[in-house]
Amino acid sequence: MRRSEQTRAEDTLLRDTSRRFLEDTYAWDEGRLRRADRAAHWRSAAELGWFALGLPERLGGLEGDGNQLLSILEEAGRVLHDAPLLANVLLAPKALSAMNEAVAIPLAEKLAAGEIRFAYVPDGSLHLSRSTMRLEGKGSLALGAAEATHWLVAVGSRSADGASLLLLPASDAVRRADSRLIDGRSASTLYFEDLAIPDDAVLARGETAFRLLEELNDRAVIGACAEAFGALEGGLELTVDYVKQRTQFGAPLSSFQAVQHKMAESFCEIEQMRSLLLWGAVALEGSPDERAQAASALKVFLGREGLTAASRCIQVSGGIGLTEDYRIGHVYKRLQTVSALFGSTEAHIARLGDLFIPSTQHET
Amino acid sequence: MRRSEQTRAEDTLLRDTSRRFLEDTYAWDEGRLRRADRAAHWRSAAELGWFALGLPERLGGLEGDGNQLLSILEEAGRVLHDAPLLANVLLAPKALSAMNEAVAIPLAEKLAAGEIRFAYVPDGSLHLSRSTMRLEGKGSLALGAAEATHWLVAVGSRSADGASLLLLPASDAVRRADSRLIDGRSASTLYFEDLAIPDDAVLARGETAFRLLEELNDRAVIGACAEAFGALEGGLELTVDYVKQRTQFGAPLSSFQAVQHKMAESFCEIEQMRSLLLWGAVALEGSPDERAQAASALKVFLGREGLTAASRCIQVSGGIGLTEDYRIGHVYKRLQTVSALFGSTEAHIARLGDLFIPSTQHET
Amino acid sequence: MDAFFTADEIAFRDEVRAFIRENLPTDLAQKTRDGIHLAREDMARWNTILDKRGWAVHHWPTEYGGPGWTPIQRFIFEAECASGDAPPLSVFGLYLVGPTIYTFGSSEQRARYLPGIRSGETFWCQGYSEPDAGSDLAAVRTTARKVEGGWIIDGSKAWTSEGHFADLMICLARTNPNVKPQAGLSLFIVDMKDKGISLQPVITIDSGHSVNTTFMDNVFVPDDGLIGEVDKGWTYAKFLLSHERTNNAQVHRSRREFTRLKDLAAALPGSGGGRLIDEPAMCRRFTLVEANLVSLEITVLRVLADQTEGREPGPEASIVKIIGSELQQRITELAMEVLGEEGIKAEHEGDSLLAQEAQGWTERHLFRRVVTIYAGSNEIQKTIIARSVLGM
Amino acid sequence: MDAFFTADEIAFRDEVRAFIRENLPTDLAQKTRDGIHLAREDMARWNTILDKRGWAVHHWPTEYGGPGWTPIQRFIFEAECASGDAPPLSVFGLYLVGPTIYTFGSSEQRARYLPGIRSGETFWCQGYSEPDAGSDLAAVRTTARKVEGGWIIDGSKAWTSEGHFADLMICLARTNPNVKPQAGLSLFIVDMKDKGISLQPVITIDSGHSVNTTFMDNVFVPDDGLIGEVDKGWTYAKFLLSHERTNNAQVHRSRREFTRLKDLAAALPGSGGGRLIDEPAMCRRFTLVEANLVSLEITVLRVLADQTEGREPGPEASIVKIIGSELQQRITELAMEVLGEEGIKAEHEGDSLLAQEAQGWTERHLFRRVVTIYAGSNEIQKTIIARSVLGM
Repeated sequence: MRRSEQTRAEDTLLRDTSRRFLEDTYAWDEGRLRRADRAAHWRSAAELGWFALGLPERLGGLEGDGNQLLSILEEAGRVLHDAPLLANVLLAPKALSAMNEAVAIPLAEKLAAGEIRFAYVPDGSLHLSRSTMRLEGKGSLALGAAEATHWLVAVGSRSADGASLLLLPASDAVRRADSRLIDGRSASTLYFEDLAIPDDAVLARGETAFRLLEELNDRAVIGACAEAFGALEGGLELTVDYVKQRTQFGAPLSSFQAVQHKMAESFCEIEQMRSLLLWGAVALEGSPDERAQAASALKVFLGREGLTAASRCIQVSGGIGLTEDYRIGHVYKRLQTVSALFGSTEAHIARLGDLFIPSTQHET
Repeated sequence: MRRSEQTRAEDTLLRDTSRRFLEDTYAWDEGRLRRADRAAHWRSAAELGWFALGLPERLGGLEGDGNQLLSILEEAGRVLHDAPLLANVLLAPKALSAMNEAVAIPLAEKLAAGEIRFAYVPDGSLHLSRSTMRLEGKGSLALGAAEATHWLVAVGSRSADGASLLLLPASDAVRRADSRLIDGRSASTLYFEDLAIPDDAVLARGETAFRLLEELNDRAVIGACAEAFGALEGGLELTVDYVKQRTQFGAPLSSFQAVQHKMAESFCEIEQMRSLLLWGAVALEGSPDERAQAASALKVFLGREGLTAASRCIQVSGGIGLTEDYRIGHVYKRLQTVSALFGSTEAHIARLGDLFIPSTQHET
Repeated sequence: MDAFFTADEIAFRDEVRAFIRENLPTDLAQKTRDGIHLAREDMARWNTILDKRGWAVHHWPTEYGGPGWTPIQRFIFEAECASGDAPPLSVFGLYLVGPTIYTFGSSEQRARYLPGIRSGETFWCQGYSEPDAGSDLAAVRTTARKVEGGWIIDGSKAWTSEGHFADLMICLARTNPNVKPQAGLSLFIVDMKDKGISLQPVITIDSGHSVNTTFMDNVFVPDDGLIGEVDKGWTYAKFLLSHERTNNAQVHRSRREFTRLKDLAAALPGSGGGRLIDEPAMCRRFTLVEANLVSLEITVLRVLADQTEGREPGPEASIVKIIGSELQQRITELAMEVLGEEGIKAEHEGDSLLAQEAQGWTERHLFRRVVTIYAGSNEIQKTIIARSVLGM
Repeated sequence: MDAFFTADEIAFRDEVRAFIRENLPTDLAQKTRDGIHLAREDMARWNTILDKRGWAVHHWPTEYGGPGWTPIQRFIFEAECASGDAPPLSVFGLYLVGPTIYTFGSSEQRARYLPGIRSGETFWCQGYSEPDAGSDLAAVRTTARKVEGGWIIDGSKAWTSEGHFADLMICLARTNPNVKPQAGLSLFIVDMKDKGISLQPVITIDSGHSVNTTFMDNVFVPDDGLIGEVDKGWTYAKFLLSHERTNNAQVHRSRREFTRLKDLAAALPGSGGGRLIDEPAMCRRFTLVEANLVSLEITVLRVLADQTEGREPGPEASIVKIIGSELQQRITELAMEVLGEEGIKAEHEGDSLLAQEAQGWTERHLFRRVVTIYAGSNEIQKTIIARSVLGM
């Protein structure tokens, strides 16, 4: 159990290797997106063990803990990584662990080797008929669905009755609306129109599926917040460096108390978010209630204090902060993006309210 | 119609006389409350025409407009006046205007002369039985009820069905729980226990009463906010003067950018509140909807931005701001008090929501 | 807020409203609704329509073609234009250059430049800020060197909005390096077609192109391109900025956009089956923004009422930039919550109401981070309030 | 937040909880719930009970009577004391004076003063701030003049909390006026019964008396009343302040009070007939405060985990005063909304739940305006973060 940012130093090798690798191959630069050889990059990530880390030993994995997994996503966030790491580092390993081993082992092997890619398709209005086994409806935005080989599809996540978790091979037969997001990532909306689902595509049903879907979505939230946190932390460093250099009215911006206090306020918000992230990391393996609380608290904090911290960085940077070539605007867009994915800020406030303040009915 | 603070200069005589009178007789000073001869002060206020100002000519009044009436309350707020001016300057004249002239004229005369005093008893859980004419339930906090000769009692204000406005002579037969409020004013909770109400005590019933109760309560809100605004404006001036004199770390506090910006932020909030107060003044004579909007917007602003502005004044004042002998804490307490009277901040947010965002049902 | 207006003013509002309804082409209204960076020809079309009615330069004195309205009438006119989805007029020519020229320019300059602004034929851009100067105009480094028959200008300007389609620039340049920074500046009219001018587009975080960096290399400006007296440019620039204090509040745009956002949230379903806007948290947020918007409107009206009634505006004039810009950001932040996942897409497909509305809101949300920075950052505004108004 | 603790720590928590349940007198718990300024004898009673169990000076080294707990165990202990409504221990003796004396004092001073603090028999107050010094300790003007066998102290001290019932004061005085302001200060132990000492009560805005101004006129302190070396007082005072960084967060008190406020809002009716806490706006506000409270708790735990595991705490230690104090104010502000009209009464009659709870909340709400001011105002904390942590 890690209770302090500093204990992550124990994972020095993992974090340092990740950071070096990302800074070498993915450092911020306007031409980056055009240059990066995404396929080669993915294979290198696999070689670093990123996709095996979350898998249990019995599936040939490295059985890393929550802090290790999140540290990869955090480092990826720092360089504003735009490939769909989240589903493959944090979600697919969990889903595979829940599967029949005979099926899971070969998939885990390929995941670890970077040969297949998963995308997580959050529930939108999906409904699977138990009698006809036909899938209808649309998913919510699925990061990296267009490049994935397999889709993890959350169906009927609102109640145990209709819940199921599906693993489908990516298929052009499914209508897919691809979007570029404002933070540069790709995501798709999948429309399932009376699609026949074979029995063996159903990883879980009913109560089991319901709990698994909650877990996957909480993991998605916590992981996405780790990426956003990394971006924000890097953004603050960038901004502090900038205001030290930038001169206005004959003095460095960093010498103005208003600028100092704004940066100190962002620092306070970022450190609180780091605290929630440490909680999220241990909560990944905690009780469902605690995990849900940590996930929603993180999401709410990101959508409020996190965005405020990022917008303050733009504010003190002045004009350059508004330009597409400069990194800080992309940090803001990354946070804005994460804030809209996997449930809005207000939706997570409402959920957190249900968790923190149980209603009378639940109590009795 | 006054659309700018500056047009109030047209009421120079009234405002200047009021301010001079209040500063002479009621200026802030720890011993003030013990010293002030409250009865003599009230008679002087009557001589200045404060209670005649809101009465129509036909009741022997001066027919002053909303801005004039509010300017008296604002000036009273500046010196943290603690006598129940609100009901007598702004509410009673309105209630008398709605009465049968034969009854109203002698009352108006005595009000104007300072011989009788009204208190406004906002509805709490009051219910008047139409058949038995018995009054049951308790009122909300009524400022100055213990010193009043007449009570204006709002009954059943939640619906037109049960609404009535009563004018009752103050009576020791009614159980009264007197409280000192944190801002130094006195208020009472009245408990009516099966009290027989004579027909002629009912100023209005049903729809008419419902509309009148709304109007009285909006007037109470707007007037109380005017008092609080005066207090806050005086508090900012006091604080700005203080930070110019107070030295820390070798420089006046006013030279620190953090202090400057905090005061500028409070100034922004105060000026916005002044804008809403100008709206409130014209809305006193506007449509019921506009009056309700102005009243609730003012109340919400006071309970949020107003309190924030006042707490910033304490903050930059440092330790002295925490002492009972210094004025700024009393400004804060005045705002806190007004913010809890005549409906809470959240209740006014909800009401404003109904007014600004009509629901589908209301629209059709 | 009707209680705030006189009967005459309400009649005037009805007249303006009727004119817009009858004369604003529907395609222009649609374009205005769709995006934030309008094309030059679209702005020009509407300018021409207004000019025919005598309303294009509604805040100019009558001798230069203004309609002779009071500041409150101008407020009403602008509010109606915004709520009717009329394209914004090009801000530099109308609000900045025109007043500069009729106040400080020669009669030749007035005759030559004002008609083009009025008709919408000429587009102007502003050359005040520089890459190293930001909010600190006194640090301007662009130089103007006197030569036979005119001046040679060298330097660069930052944040040249609409520079890529402007005909002329009003440019602040240093004419005297040997005096205090503020004292040695002059104001010039620069032809954007001069071969010494090159523009580099600046893509902003909304991925749009409305801003440029302008490089001036040996640009010749004839003697009659100098506005007013040499070395007085700082005074002229400051005069203008201080006389257009309510403009930056963008109160009409905010009202229009907020109304649209309310309509959108009333049309979208909430999670509980009802309207999105009726969800308690959403309703509360809309309500709080509305309260702030009303207080901004009245604050602006206070300033304009003072002007209308012949008084110098009071200190409230100094807050409208701050509160107006913060409100603009709150509105688009609320929009992002309303839009949900649709708001984070860079492009929007389909003809759903949500998809149609999203493009504009997403662009606005990102681009509007600028409003608390430009025209004197809000931090600078607060320092000004503390010093000038509160005497700290 | 159980996931954050080890099994051993959870077992420890159960032990502490059981001890408090069995040993805390119910009348003490009730008094703690009722007001914010406790009497000396109430604090002393609880101190004695803890001392018998060896838990009174839970953060002192074992050689001075501490139980040898890790910082995390101390966190758990304090959390349990707070949630069990145990009276707060006198903060000056335990947290400030004790560590100062065992770190910098002589062995005679240790033997003479530490037992009284441990047992709760001796009460201390702090004499650092002065009327003209506020947050600026280097501006201390109180002087200590060397005389035969001791020192003569003259001057005044501001904000002497609990000074009216303290036995001793730890006092910062200027011993050398000829060096830099910070360099010439020394730390003394002053007997509050000295005839040269007079106190003037300072009534705070909650109308309570817990604070005084202390005047020292020719107060004699014998040589053995000097702590450590002469002119090193500043170093000692700073050392202590920097080693108790998580104290000011008041996380346990906030958790306890927030829980109580939640219970109150769950017991009160809302306007719609249900519970007040279930009204959407109320529920949302409670939820947001809870999220901030959890993040504060974890932030404090990070600092303590570092200490427990032998590391210097990271920069997060510098934020706990700011976020902890802001949260305390948010909680009491929420309380005022929950209490409604009852919250603005100076006294409360009747035995309704609301009236019973209101007194404490109203006092707390007003008095807590101090927490963003004292112990280095939040503005000073932000400047420290900017300079020391961010290197600005």
